Amino acid sequence: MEKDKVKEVLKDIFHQVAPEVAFDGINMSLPLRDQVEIDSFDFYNIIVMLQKKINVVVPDSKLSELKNLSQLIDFISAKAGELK
Amino acid sequence: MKLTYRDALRQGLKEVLLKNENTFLIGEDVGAYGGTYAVSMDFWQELGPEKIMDAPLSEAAFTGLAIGAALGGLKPIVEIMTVNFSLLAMDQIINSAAFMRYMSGGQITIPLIIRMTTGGGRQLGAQHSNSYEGWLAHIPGLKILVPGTVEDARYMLRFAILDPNPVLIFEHALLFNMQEDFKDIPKDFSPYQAKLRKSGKALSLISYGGMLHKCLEAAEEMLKFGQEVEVIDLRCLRPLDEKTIFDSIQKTHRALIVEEDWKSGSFSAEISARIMENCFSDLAVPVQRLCRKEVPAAYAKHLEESAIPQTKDIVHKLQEMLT
Amino acid sequence: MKYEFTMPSLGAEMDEGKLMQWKIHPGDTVTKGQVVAQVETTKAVVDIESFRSGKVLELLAKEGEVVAVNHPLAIFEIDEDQEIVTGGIKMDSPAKEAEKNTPEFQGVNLREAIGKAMARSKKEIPHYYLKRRVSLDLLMSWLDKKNALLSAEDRLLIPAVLQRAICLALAKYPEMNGHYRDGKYVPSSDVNMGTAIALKDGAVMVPAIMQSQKMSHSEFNRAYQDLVVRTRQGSLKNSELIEGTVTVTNIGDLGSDEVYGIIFPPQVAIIGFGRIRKEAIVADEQTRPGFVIDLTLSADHRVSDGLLGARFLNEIDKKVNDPESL
Amino acid sequence: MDTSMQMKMLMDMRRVRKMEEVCAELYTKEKIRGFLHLYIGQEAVAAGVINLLNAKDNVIATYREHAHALLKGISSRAIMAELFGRIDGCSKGRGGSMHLYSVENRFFGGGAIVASGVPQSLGLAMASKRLKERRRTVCFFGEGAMAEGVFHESMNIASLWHLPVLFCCENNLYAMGTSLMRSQSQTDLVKRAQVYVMEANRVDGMNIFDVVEKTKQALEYIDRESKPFFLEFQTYRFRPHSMYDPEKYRGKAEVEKWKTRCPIEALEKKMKEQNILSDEQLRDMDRQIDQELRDAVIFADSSALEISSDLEKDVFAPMKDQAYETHL
Repeated sequence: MEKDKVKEVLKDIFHQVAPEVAFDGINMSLPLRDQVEIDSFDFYNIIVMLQKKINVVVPDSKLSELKNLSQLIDFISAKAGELK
Repeated sequence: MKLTYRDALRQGLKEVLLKNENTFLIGEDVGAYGGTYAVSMDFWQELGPEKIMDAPLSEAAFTGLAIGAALGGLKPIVEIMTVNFSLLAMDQIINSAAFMRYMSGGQITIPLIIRMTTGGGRQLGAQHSNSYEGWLAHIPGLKILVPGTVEDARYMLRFAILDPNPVLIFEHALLFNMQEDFKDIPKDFSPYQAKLRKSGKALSLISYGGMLHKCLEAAEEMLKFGQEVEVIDLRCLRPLDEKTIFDSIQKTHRALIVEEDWKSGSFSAEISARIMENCFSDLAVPVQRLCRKEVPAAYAKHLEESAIPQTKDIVHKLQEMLT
Repeated sequence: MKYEFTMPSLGAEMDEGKLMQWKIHPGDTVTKGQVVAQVETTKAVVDIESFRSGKVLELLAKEGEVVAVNHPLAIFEIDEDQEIVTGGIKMDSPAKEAEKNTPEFQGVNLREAIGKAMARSKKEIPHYYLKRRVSLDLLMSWLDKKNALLSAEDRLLIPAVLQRAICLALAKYPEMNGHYRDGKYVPSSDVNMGTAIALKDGAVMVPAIMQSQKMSHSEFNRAYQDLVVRTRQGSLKNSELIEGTVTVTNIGDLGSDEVYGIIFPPQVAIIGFGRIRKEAIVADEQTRPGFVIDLTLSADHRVSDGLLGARFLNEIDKKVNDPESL
Repeated sequence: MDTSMQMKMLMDMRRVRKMEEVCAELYTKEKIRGFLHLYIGQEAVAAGVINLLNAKDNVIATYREHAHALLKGISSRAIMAELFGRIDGCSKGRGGSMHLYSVENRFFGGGAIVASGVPQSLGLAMASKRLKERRRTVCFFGEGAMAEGVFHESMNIASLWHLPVLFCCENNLYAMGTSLMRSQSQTDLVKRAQVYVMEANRVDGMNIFDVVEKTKQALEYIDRESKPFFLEFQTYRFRPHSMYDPEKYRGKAEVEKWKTRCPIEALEKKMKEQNILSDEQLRDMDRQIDQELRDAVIFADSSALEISSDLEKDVFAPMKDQAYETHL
C-alpha cells in the first residue's frame, strides 16, 4: 500500500483518537511523542484502529523503534504490502 | 501620579488596545468624534478605523456583532454612549452574551467588554440620567464593575480584558473631571473585590461608583461628632464580595447603603437582604438605605438634586442612626 | 405483532385530549404519517397521525371520549420486521442522574485532594522501597505472536498484561493487598487493582479494576481499557474510586525509568513500573540488547517487610517471564 | 451536481426528514419536551447550502435548526441526547431543541430570539477576515426575522463594512401564524436586501439543483469580493410551526399543493431519470438511516441526566491564566 494512502488512513485515525492534534503540522522526522500530546493509551488506540482499518498488526517489539511518523508509515506500508 | 477619571479611563483603554492586537473599540462616535466623553479622543487618528470603529446608530446590531466577534476569536470593547441606550441592546446582552455559555453546556466563551456611562446629576432629563447597573447585576452570566476612584478607572480594564466572560463597566458621568492621586498598580489588585476606603467602628457605610465620594465626605463630617464611619467601596456588583461586607458589619453592627438607583428592587435592597440573612444577630439596628426618590429625573436642577442622595442627606441619616 | 396507538402529547401542558372523530375503521390499512383521528385540546382541534404502517384491529376510544395522554386509543397489527427506529427504548423508562465520579474529591480540586492524601500517607505510613529490573524479551515475543492472531479489539496491551502478572503474584503474597485501618491490617480476598490514569488536563485519578483476581487475561485486558475510557469520560462508579485494595502506577510511560509510588491510604502497597526500554543484558557470559522494565514496590512496614517484598517482586518477574501462565 | 454529490444530497435530506419524523413521535411520547420546530419540507435548503461549506466555516441558525446542526457535523447521537435533555447532548442537556451548539463544528447555535443570530454573524465574519482564517460565515433566518429592527441594523452594517456573510432567508411564507403578506409591506425580499446595496438572489428552495447552483454563485461572489450576499429561498414547512400549533392560519389545500413539490421526491425522480438511483439503493439508504437513528435514540435514552450538583457550573468561564487571585 503506497505511503500517502497510509498517511491518509493515519490522519483519519488521529482525527478520531486525538481530534485536538493538528496532524498536518506533525514533522515527519522528529519523534512523534515529543510533538504530540498523546500518551501510551492513545497510541495503543491508534495501533488498534490501524488493525481495524487496514488489517496491519504493529507488534509491541517494533513499537519502540518506530519513533517518528515516516518510520511508522514506512513500516505500515511495507507490512500492508505483504498482505496483498 | 495625578490623573482625572477621564484620563485614567483613556490610558487604561489605550494600553489595552495597544497591548493586544485582537482588541478593538466599537461604538457611536468613538472614532472621528473622539467619544462623547472624549475617552477615545485621537485614538482613531492614531490607531486607525479598524481598531476604532464608528458604528451606525444600531446598538443591538453592533453589540450582537461584538458577541459574534468574541465567538470568532477577537476581543471587542463596546462603548454604549450611556446606560440609557443600552436598553436597545438588552436582548443581545442578556439573552445571548449572558446565557450562551450556559446554554451550550460550557462550550462557548464570550470575552466581551461593554463600557457605558451611568448616573444623573447634569440636568439631562429623564431619559439620560438613569443607573441600570443594579438591574444588570441581577443577571447570572454578566460581571458588573462600578469604578468609583481614578485608580480603578485606570486599572480595572487591564484585568477585565483578560476575563473570558462578558464584563460590563459603568463609568459614572459626574466623576469624569474628578482628579485623584494614586500610586502604581497595587500587587494584589483585583477588580472583583470590595475595598475599605476608610476604616472605622461606628457603622458600615456601603456604596459604589458616583455615590462613593459623597459617602467619604459624610464620613469625614462624622469625625466631628467623634464617630468613625467605615466606608466600603463595592467596586463590583457581580460577583459581590459578601465577605468584606459581613466582616465589617460584625465589627460595626450597623449598616447604611447609599445608591443612586431608585429604592424599589434596587441593588441596595439585595445587599440589605443578604446582610439580614447572614448577619442578623450582629445588627444593633435595622439596615438603612438611601436611594434616589422614585421619580423620573427632572430637568430643573433643584428637583433633580433633591431626588438624588447628597452628602448632607447621608450625614443626616448617619446622625439619625448613631445618636 | 400488536401495537398500541396511544393519545399523543402535543404540548408540555397537555395531559388529556378529547377524541372528536376517527378517520379510520377496524380493518383499514394505515400508512405511516396518515391522519387517523381528530383530537380536541385546550387550544384547538388537531389532526393526529399514526407513526406506524399496519392494519387497524380495534378502536378502543369512542368519539367524544376524553382520554389521558399515553392511554390507548386503538390497536393496530403491524408487520414484525418493520424496523421501528424508536423501538429500541421503553417510552416510560425514567432517566437517572449520572453518578458523581469523584465523591471524595467533590468540589475540591482533584490535584489538591491527591496532594493532601499523599502528604497524610507519607506521614502516617512507614514506607519501605524495593526495585527490580525485569527482562521483557520473552513476554514481547509471546505478545507479538499472540497479537498477530487476535482481533483488533482483543489486542493484549502490555500495561494490562503486567498488571495481570501483579494480580496473580498477589495471590501468593496477600500482605501487599488490603487496607490498614484503626491500627490493624485488614486483608482482602478481592484484588481491586487501582490503576493510576492521567486525564487530558493533567490530573491523575486512581480507579480500580474490581475483583480483578476473578478475571481471565482477556477479560482483564478489556476491563483495563474500559476503565481508562470511562475515567476520561468521567463516568466511573463510586465503588471504583473508593474500594481499591492495591495500586499500580505506570506513569513512567513517558518520563522516568523508575517510579516510586506513595501508598494510597488506606492501602498497604503500591507497585510502579517505569519505561519499557532496551538495555544491555548480560546473559550466559554475553551481553546483548534486550527489553527491560524497572518494577518498584513501596509497601507498608507495619504489614510486610523487605524480605517479603523482594519475594513478591521476584514472583512478578517469574509470572512475566512465563506468559502462558497469565 | 455529479452522481456522488446528488447521492449525498439525497442521503442528507432523507436523514433530516427521518430524524424530524422520529422527533415528532418521541415528542408525542413525552421523551422530548419544550418547544420543537421541525424542518420537514425545507430539507433542500440546509442540505444544499451546508454541503457546499467546509468544516471550518461558521454557521449560525435559528430555533428550527436540527437539519443545520446535523449537516454541519453534530452527530445524531449528540442531537438526540440533547433533545432528551441528557449529559451526552451536544449542549449537555442545557440547551434543548432551540439551543444546539458545537464550537468544534463551528455551529454557533440556534437561538430562540428571532433574528438574534443575524448581528452575531457579522462579528464572526469580521473576526475571520481580521484573523485571516478564511472561514465563510453563513447565517440562516426566516422571513419573519426581516421585520425585526436588528435585521435592518445588521444588513446596513454588513453592507457598509463589507462583512462576508451569506445571509440565507428561509422564506416559508409564515412567521408562526402570520403570513408574509400580513407581515411585510415589501414582499419582494430580494428587493428588501438590495436596498442595502447588497447582492441578492431568489432561489427555488424546493429544488436542490437550484439551491446548489445559486448558493455556489453566492459563495464564489463572497470569496471573490469579501462582501455579503443575500439569498431568498422560497420554501415551505409541511408541518405546523411547532408541536402545539392548531394551524388555523393556512388551509389544508395549500399544504397539499406544496407537498407535491417535496424536495426529496423531486430529487429522487430526477436521479431515476438519469438512472443513477435504484429502488434497491433507496432501501439500503433507508436501512442505513434507520440504523443510525435507532442507535441515536438508544444512545440518548441510555445517556444519564447531568448531576444536579453541577447545576451552577458553566455560568462563568473559569479565570485560567490570571496573574491575580480572585475569589470566584
